[in-house]
Amino acid sequence: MRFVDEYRDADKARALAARIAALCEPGRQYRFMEVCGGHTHTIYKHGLEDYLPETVTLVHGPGCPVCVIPMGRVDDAVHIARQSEVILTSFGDMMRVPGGEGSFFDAKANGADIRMVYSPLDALKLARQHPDRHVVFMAIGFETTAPSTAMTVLRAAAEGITNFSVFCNHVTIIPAIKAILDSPDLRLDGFLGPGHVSTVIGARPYEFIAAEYGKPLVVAGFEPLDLLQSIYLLLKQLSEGRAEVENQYRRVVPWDGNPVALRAVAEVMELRPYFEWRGLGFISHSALRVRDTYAAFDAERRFTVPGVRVADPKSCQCGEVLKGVLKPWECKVFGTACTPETPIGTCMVSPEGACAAYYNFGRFTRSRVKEATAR
Amino acid sequence: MRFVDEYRDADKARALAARIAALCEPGRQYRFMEVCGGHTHTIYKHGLEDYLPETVTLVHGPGCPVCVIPMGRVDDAVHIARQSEVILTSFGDMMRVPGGEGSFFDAKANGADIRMVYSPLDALKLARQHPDRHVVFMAIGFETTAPSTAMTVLRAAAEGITNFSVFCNHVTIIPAIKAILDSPDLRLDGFLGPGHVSTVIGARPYEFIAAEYGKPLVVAGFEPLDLLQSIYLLLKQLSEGRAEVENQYRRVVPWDGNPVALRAVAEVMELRPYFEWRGLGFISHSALRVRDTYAAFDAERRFTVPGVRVADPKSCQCGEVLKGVLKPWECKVFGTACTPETPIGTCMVSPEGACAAYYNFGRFTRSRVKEATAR
Amino acid sequence: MCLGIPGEVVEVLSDRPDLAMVDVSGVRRAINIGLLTEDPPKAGEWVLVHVGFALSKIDEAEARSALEFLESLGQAYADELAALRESRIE
Amino acid sequence: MCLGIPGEVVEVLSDRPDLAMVDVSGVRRAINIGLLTEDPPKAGEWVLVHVGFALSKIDEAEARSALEFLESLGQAYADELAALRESRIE
Amino acid sequence: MNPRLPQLDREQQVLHRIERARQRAARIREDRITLAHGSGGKASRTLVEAVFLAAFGNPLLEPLEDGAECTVDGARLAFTTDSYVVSPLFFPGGDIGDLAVNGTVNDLAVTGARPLHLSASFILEEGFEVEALTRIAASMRAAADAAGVQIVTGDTKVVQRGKADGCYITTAGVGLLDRPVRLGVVHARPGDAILVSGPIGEHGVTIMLARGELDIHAELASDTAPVHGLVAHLLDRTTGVRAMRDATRGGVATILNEIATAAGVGVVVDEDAIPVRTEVRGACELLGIDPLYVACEGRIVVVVDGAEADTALAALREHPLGEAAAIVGRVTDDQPGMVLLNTGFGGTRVVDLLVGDPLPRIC
Amino acid sequence: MNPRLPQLDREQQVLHRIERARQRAARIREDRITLAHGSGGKASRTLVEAVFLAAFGNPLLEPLEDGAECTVDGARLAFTTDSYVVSPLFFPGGDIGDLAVNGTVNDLAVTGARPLHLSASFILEEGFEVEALTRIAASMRAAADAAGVQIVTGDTKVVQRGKADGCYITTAGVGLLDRPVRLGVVHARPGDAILVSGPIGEHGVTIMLARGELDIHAELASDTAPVHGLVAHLLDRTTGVRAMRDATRGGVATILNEIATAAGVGVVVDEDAIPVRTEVRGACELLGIDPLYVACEGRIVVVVDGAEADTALAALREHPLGEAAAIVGRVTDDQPGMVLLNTGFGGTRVVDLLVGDPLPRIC
Ligand code: SF4
Ligand code: SF4
Ligand SMILES: [Mg+2]
Ligand SMILES: [Mg+2]
Ligand SMILES: [Mg+2]
Ligand SMILES: [Mg+2]
Ligand SMILES: [Mg+2]
Ligand SMILES: [Mg+2]
Ligand SMILES: [Mg+2]
Ligand SMILES: [Mg+2]
Ligand SMILES: [Mg+2]
Ligand SMILES: [Mg+2]
Repeated sequence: MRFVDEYRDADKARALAARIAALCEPGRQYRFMEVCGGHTHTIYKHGLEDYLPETVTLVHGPGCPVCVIPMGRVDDAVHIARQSEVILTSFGDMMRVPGGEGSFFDAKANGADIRMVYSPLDALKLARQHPDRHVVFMAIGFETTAPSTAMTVLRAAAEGITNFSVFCNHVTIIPAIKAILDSPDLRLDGFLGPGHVSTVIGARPYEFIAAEYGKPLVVAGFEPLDLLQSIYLLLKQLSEGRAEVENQYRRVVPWDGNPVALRAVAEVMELRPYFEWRGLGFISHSALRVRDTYAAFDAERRFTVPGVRVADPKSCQCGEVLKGVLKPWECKVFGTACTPETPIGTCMVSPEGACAAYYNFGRFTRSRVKEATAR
Repeated sequence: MRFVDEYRDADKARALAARIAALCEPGRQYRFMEVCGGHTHTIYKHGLEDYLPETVTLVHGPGCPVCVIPMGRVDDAVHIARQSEVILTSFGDMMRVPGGEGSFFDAKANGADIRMVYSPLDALKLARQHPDRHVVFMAIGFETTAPSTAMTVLRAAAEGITNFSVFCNHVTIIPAIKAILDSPDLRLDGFLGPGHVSTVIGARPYEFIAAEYGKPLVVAGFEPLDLLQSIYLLLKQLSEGRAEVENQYRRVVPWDGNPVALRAVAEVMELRPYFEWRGLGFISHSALRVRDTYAAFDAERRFTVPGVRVADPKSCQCGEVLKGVLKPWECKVFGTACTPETPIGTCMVSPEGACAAYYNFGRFTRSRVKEATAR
Repeated sequence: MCLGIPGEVVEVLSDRPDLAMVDVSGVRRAINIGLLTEDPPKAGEWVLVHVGFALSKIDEAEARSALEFLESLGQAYADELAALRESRIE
Repeated sequence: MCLGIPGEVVEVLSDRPDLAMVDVSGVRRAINIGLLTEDPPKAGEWVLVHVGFALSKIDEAEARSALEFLESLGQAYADELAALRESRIE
Repeated sequence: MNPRLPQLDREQQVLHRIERARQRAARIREDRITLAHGSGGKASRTLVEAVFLAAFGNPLLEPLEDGAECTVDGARLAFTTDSYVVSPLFFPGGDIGDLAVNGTVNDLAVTGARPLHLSASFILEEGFEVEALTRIAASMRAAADAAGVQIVTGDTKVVQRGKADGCYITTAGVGLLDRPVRLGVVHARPGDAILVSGPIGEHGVTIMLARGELDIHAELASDTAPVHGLVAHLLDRTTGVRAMRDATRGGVATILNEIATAAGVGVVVDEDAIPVRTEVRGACELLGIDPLYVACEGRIVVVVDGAEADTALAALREHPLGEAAAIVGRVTDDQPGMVLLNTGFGGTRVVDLLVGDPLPRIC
Repeated sequence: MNPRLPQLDREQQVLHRIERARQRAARIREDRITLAHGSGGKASRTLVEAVFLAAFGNPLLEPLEDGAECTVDGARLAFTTDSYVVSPLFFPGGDIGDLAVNGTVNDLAVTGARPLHLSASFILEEGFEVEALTRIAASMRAAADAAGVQIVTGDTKVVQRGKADGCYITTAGVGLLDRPVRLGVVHARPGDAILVSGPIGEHGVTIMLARGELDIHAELASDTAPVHGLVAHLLDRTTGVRAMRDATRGGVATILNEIATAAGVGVVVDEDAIPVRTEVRGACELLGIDPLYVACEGRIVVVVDGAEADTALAALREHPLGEAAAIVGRVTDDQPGMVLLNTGFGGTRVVDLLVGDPLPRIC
């Protein structure tokens, strides 16, 4: 596959690993946060850590859109799905996420009509096919996904479709990163910036991280070599005493993002004053809702949802994992009470969740590259 | 079973058969019509003809309510059943009756929601259970069944149920008998009067048959001894030169019928000016429709039905069979092209249809009682 | 469809006087007795059941006399047969 | 969910200019290109596909230069390894 | 005796013409499957012959017995399968689980085989209660233990809600034909006696009442039971058994017709001799159905050499499952291919295959 | 080498604790069946163990192999069953009919048996087109002929509209174990090699695309095929085969896990060695699924003595169905119970059972 296989090449990886090892100051620990869950997935799926010295730690960030949905919102969606006329549509990742009253799969087994879709456009297609039903799209995701939801609403409006709405749970990445940066218990040496979010928002919005917090950030692609190169670039900045925003993923990410996408989102959605993030609590101006102009497509207005805040299970430490304070395996229930088949927290559900990625792919005794340890 | 087993006793049957044989004038042929399909069924199911001399012929009449429904009415019912909100309910007997576009079973296989019920009250129950659907009851039958339909409509009205209606195909027995009596090609010596119809209308309405046409009629019960006794009574009248209405089924049939039932029917239904009978053509004042007062419960008004007259298949001789002009096996297609599994005519469908009864039960080489032939 | 089955009234339902529990050979069903309001059946009486309704009461006296007639015929027939046999033996 | 897959535009649908047929390793799907109206992709160009939408075009020149950098690193590494081996042989 | 009236001769000609027509190859005329095709009656027979036999046809399948006889490496095996789609899943006297085990055990037993190994394959509907499945599995185990068989292999599929009805089970069974008998309805011959092992129709009526739609209540339970012990006892005591069938879908009437058709013989049964429980009769009268067509799940029909009829009857009656066994009829050379019933009333009538079962999804 | 950081030791303790937890008896926590229970992954495994194995448990069932080995009258038989609920019923490369025959033939073949006799039981939905059924029956016959087996017994049930999805088929099969080998994943041991007989995932991806819901198009056809010939060829040429499985639901990954679990060994596979067609990879990337978990219906996974790996590979490649066979991994004594993958990128990761299959109703 072009633009894929080139970036999974083991020879280039070995070369990069050597450079990385060479850049590490002996005795110094490096902690880099990959903000995006897609990165977390890549890291474990390809065994990227095998190329890193033990002194380089990748800290998983809050950028898994599934992981940050609080239980109460899952319950609200299930409530909507239980209406007899409703078909709730969702990306597959959400299906197993536990709410206070079970997951979408549980609701489906109990009779709710919940269907997986590949695209919000597929949800709109279902609405056209079932004029007697009301199709709700469970919209989740960062700025990567928000434009597709917005475009779908615009299309529904243009077609005059009246039996389609979105349950909007879109969140924005910058407030989440800010929350991380402001949390006192975290020591990070730099960030791997989310590549796909950045195709939409560009690299510019990260500049405050370098400017105000003095941390380097490299917008990184999603193939393992992209990440390895980005780590190399971070270490290079550190070794050279720089703290800048760099763009490793230039083949895809323009510095200024995608203005069409940003306009579509701004047309259909507006910032919420605050929104609850799972494990992180309420963060102001961190999420999107449907504007009044498109109220007809807002499931939250069409259906009165319970809107009850549901406390996370006591044993759940997703908040600490999402903030990078804990490694997945440091959670007390990891792998025993909390497993992909019986998740307690959201991070164990999505393939982009840190706990799931570590459990599914990383759960074995590994030794890091010799170059690093041998020094 | 009380009131059943006593009337299936072979010893008493043998005694009656001897009396019957004794009453037959040597060389004389006797032709009695059992008007009711229930009688036809009893005759074949119990092998009653085995007790009759060959000179006594039972002629099957038009009294099978399923058999007289014309194809167009089946198509109309299927048309109603095809409406997505409709559940069509029907007695099992109707399910296989061929319309111009197939039977209820065919329509069901093609997706129509058609359900069998034991009682019109079960149809009403379905309406209560499915407030989002409209339940139509396919009402068929003579005066025996019309009161239950009427009572069900009255109950629906009393309960204020708005999603229930009846597709009324009730017919009346007297015009049918009159049509038989007036048909020139039929020679009958007497009638076995329909027992269950008579529980409702009584025996009195038959008096014109004796008075105006000089034919004896005996209202007969449904067990084989009832019928055998009634034949005996007919022969007795003939041998004594009488032509009267007698009531063999006195344990069930009051001379004046059931006034409550008659009032219920009169409250809900009124005579149609004319109605098409399968094989017999249009007969005036021979069927019932729902009165204006209960228009809300009339499926014919709620749904516009095609109302197309569908000609019977060319090979079909049901009319002749229903009038008693032909014995079932005399129809050209009997048992070859027309069988219970692939009926061409209605008489091959209902267990009370003459062709079905003869095919299912009587289709073998039999010899009549020796007493008769030995004389 | 024109089936009529004799059943014994077991009880008239107290909360639904238009319904009676009817027994047919050990099998029970609630049957509408709204067509018999002029002479409502009581427990122990028999009715003719048709599509969920009691169409009429069964008159036991009439039934008895009809059966007696049939039995008398049977007796006469038996006597005749016996006589016939005797005459043949002669 | 945040999956983005590179695909080659095979054709822009003539009747639906917001849709392009995109090929991913021999697999084709119509993808909405409404987010790329400022620089619509043409056949032969590559786009990043995400939940049915093309999120951005893939810049082949940028890709080439990034790969060249990686290759140069690889070459340098190979040279170093060779040098290391030589030094050990010594 | 008088000469027959010419009219009766014409009737006879018609009857002969019909019998010839009935012997023609089955042809399916419907475009779509209806419930009748699963009823065990004529439509089922036509479907099996016109679609499955036409496609699969081979000498082992063609007898269409309850199980096929296959010789593998010198071992004479019986092999059978049935799917169970009964609704409701739980009913007085049993559930789909013991039904699925007993049904296949019985199909093996009536071929004369010793039932040994069963497979069990489940099609579950999304949303089905795990607790119900656990109960079903437990009753399958209990039934397997009672029948001395083991469930040795299986499969589970789950389909979306609305694509099944809770739980369907398909069992297949392998048994060993270790007796020197070769049974089959094709072996019936005039003079043979026909027995049933007990009162008929309890299973079918129980299921129908258990659905609750008819609001009919009776003290009835399914007769579901494994008959291998009864069969073994019978075969130990008589040598004259020609064929056995368990009277399931389509009831005793269907089996009698299969005997008449397969062997080209007449079958005559006596209505009064057929054991039917009072409640079954009551329910059947109320619903206008004939108990002869109502399914049992623990009753067998036996064709036995007429000379051994009493021995066979005694053997059946010695076994708890055969206490109410009865000789119900005989095989004749009259009216070949036809089943006649001497009615309790003293008349005679045909007993044909039903077009469609009035009671679908009873097994 | 530096001493391990204390942090890593703690991580290892956690990993050991997890492995112990994973070895505990399966317990089903859901109240209701979900599609995951039919996916072939963890939920399926839990259902089978917690419900069916718990209820039916016996020594013949317990290996949970593709077929059970039963000895009947001295004959070593293999016995297996599967239900087929694939949607759509017709798809590029096959239909539910040949799938139902090939699937059961393959389950027999991979136990080392010669497939002989099949049963076929149909659950039809009211309204199903007779013509479609006829086509299905014809392709079953063709598949049976190709596999040299006969369909010797069967059953048909019809359920109401909305209680099935056109047509479900359950086949069971009997085969003869006439080779002196005893195969089973339990026999895998360190040093063994693992082979697959051809490119993986074509069936699953074909079915998914055939549904049309994803609007994805590719030149792909199901790989459904009977593998008995391939297996026989392999067993004729090598003596070191320890186990075989056909990689259906759950794909190759599931089978690798079954090997690791059953034999208590580690399994290591090389991503680059696993044959995957370009289009399969493309569709999987587009949908975010891993081809390792995608079903095949004509591919086998073979565990063979490491010393015979090349012989086995050559044997497979001689057969038309094995032309693209490859050695994909090996059995180790490292990380017992676990499957590790050496990624093409040069890293290592776990390959676990899936919680639920992203592609339901593929077979
Ligand atoms: S192990 Fe489970 S509860 Fe703990 S952090 Fe991970 S997902 Fe949350
Ligand atoms: S055989 Fe058929 S067509 Fe002829 S009269 Fe009878 S039902 Fe009508
Ligand atoms: Mg993201
Ligand atoms: Mg009548
Ligand atoms: Mg069977
Ligand atoms: Mg059976
Ligand atoms: Mg059987
Ligand atoms: Mg299986
Ligand atoms: Mg199997
Ligand atoms: Mg299989
Ligand atoms: Mg298998
Ligand atoms: Mg069967």
